Amino acid sequence: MTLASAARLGVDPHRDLTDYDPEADLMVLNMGPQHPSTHGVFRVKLYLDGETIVRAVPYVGYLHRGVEKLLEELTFVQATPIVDKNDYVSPMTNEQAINMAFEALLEVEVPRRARYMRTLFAEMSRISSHLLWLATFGVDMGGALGGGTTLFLHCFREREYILDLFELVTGARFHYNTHTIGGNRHDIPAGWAKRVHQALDLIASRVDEYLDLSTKNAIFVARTRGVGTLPAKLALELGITGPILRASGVDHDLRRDAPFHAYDEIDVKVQTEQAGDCLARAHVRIRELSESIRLSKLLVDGLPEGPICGGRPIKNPTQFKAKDGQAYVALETPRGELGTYVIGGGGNKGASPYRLKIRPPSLHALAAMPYLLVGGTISDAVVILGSLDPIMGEADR
Amino acid sequence: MSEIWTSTLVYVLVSAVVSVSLLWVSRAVRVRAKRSSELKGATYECGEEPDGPAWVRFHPRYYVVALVFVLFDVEAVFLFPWALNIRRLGLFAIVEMALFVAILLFGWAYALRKGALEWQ
Amino acid sequence: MLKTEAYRALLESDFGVQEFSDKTPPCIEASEHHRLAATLKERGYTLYGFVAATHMPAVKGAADALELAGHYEVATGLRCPTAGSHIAIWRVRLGLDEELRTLVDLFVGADWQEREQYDLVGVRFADHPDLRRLMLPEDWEGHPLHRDYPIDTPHPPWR
Amino acid sequence: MAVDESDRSYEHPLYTTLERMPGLDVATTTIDKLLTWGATNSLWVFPMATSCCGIELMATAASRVDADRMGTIVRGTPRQCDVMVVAGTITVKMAPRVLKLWEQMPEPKWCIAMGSCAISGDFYRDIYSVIPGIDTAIPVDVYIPGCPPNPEQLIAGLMRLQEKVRAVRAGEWAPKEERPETAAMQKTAPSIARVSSPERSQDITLAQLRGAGNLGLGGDMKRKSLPIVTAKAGPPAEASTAATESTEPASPDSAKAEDVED
Repeated sequence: MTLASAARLGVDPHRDLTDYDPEADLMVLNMGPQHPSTHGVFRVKLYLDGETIVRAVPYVGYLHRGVEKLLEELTFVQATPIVDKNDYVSPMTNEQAINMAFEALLEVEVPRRARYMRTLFAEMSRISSHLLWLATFGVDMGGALGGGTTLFLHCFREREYILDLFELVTGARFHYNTHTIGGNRHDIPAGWAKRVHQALDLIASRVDEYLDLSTKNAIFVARTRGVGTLPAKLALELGITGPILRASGVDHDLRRDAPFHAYDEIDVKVQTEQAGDCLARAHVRIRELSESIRLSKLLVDGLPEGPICGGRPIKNPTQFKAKDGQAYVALETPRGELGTYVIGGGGNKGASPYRLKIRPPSLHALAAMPYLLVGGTISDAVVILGSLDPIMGEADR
Repeated sequence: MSEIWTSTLVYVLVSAVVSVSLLWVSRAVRVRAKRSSELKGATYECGEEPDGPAWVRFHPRYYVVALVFVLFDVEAVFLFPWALNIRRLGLFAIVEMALFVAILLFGWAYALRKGALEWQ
Repeated sequence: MLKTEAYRALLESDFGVQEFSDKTPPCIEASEHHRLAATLKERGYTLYGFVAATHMPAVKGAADALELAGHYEVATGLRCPTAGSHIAIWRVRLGLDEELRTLVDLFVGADWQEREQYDLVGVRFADHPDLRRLMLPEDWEGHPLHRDYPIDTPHPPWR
Repeated sequence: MAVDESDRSYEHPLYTTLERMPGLDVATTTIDKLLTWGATNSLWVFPMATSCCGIELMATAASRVDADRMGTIVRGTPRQCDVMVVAGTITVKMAPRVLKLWEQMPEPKWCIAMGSCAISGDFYRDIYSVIPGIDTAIPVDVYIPGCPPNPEQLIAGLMRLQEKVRAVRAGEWAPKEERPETAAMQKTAPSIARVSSPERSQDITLAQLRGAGNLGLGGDMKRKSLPIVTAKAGPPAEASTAATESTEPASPDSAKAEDVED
């Protein structure tokens, strides 16, 4: 971040350190790769004056597994289980992102039932992802053995119901490998819709219990109001999307603005807040949780009949070939806009992509860390990082 | 008369035994590694190398806050035994403790007005 | 008028782009890269999208000079966060030793994304504030997404 | 010698003192049983959670499959933990940190490789930045296969570790016999020899330790060399390490620790 461009925004991420005696006054603390509250392997080097953070330098790359290089070696059909592991809190949306990009590149049609099922899976994985965020946000707030564990235990108990529903359809808790080019592989078993309604009613009835534990809890509000305020202009420039952008007042949601799957047939009420601080992000996510519950019930009832896979059944991995052409497809995940930019005509005689770039919403959110941390204390740093909800598997790829 | 002293004697004995044995037992059953590298003693900082000195000059406000805390902590030490025996001590003790607390409240008001408790 | 037509009209009028194909995004001159980003930002494309660099190795007997010597192709995307959200994507072709002007003074988010493309693909960005490696350790040799970089390069003493 | 501690990586000074007292020799076995009972029923987990298996580790600590019922609490610092559960892919940038955290854990300590990424690197195995299995750097006691292994499998792995600890401390632990090296096994062997395999050379271990010691990035503790420090009164059983420890290994120093040969 050049100081010039940051100063233009009125936010100075690296406060000028000339008036500090480098040796004596600043304590340098590593909130390092292995830390209970860094949501994975993320490291921030904090320059502290007493308890106040004067400067924060984030380091990423501790989970860089070279996924883009690996996807250039594998064929289109083999890519789904690889990409599952990127955003391991809502793997459904990973699979959908990459298969939508391949369908755009290879011009394969997706039948209506498959598009409906994809929308339903995306909304249900948004519920499980926001539940996990609320759980870890509680632990960030109150500590593992302190008050935070109540929220952690509650939300994980509800998340297990969603994982059970996915296990009924695909056989796995997460890393499903259920999407392919042209639709889905596993159809919905009989009686599944009834169990979805039971689970969603149970979660809906407990959501106001979470409100008492979080946004109505005075300590929670005291620690999050006015902490880590992200101005909308800076959020847009950083490329931040998703709940963080909506909490800063920008009314942008790909589900409504650029509908994909079957979102054009249902109306999504986009939740926004104006304040842009940690509390606003908490409000947006919890209201999105209730909204996703409503949408999931709508989708489960309105599931049309028909085939679930448009493309020819997959016989051999090099079945789909693309000589050239490029495609960029983006969809709204619980963390923001997950885009996939693919160039066709790669190895295996055109059966694998020439280049595949994944746009990670978490990396854009992490880029805001130096701006948000400066001026706060160490306990604020933990809260701010929790409110950004980064997933390092997706940020580092 | 003697059984009062025996109970206090037992009390002192038991507390001594418990505290000493806590230390001694953990010392006795300690475990020593046969081979350990020098990293065992390195400071733990989330897996990273610590950077820069830890002996840094802190802002004086921490000292003032600690001072005010100690002041009211000691006041609490006087309050506890007083609260236990308030029925036996009668009205005189209540007035006495009220006076004591009032003086300390005056000190607290002074600290508040001088802004010692402000954090930034 | 739909945003895609407006974007195409802008490219034709100001940036002299003739051929459009629906399979690949339009390709503009490297020198126009920063100006296009600035004009798009004024027109409401304020949300920073992505930057994706690709290494294209030398193709023997290719007509185009760049194709012959091997080049980088950098695709950039900017999105307008309003209803009917459209992402404007354009490509730039660079020689292996040329530098592309950075977008950090327009979009602060470009800092990390360009550092990552430099780290993985090796394309350099002119007057970027601190172009270091983002993902790999500082002392790593080579850029992994180069075509001639073997995928299982050993890195003693760990692998 | 009532309790044979030669094959353990740690020792109790209490047993040596009890030996000298004539009558208390028999007490060591009962004390050892008591300490074993204490150690196995309170295995505190150090969550080396890097990716997806970390989410399953959290789900195990949550309410449905409650790890607390077997005394397993997830603690944040290595100083208070017994078991390091390596959950997720370990990359080249993260490996020295993992080894440093492993070294900073007090004895007796064990390691569980949870998930196929920690066991063998899974399909990331032959990528430039991924470690082909954590047992190329750290001795692993229990392997839990799965991607990710669901919480019940992690609990089964912890119970398997309890059995192993009881068997080792009772002296009946027969390490698994080395199967003859077949061509297929050679093809799937990781590029760096595993810690448990016989042909693991000592200078790889020292190079890894030196890598963990000098993490660079502003570390002001430039460790010149990292000899394996044997305990002061430890039995000089492992003559081999003592030998290499004194003479500075002149192996070609591929790791970036520049100032090793002083």
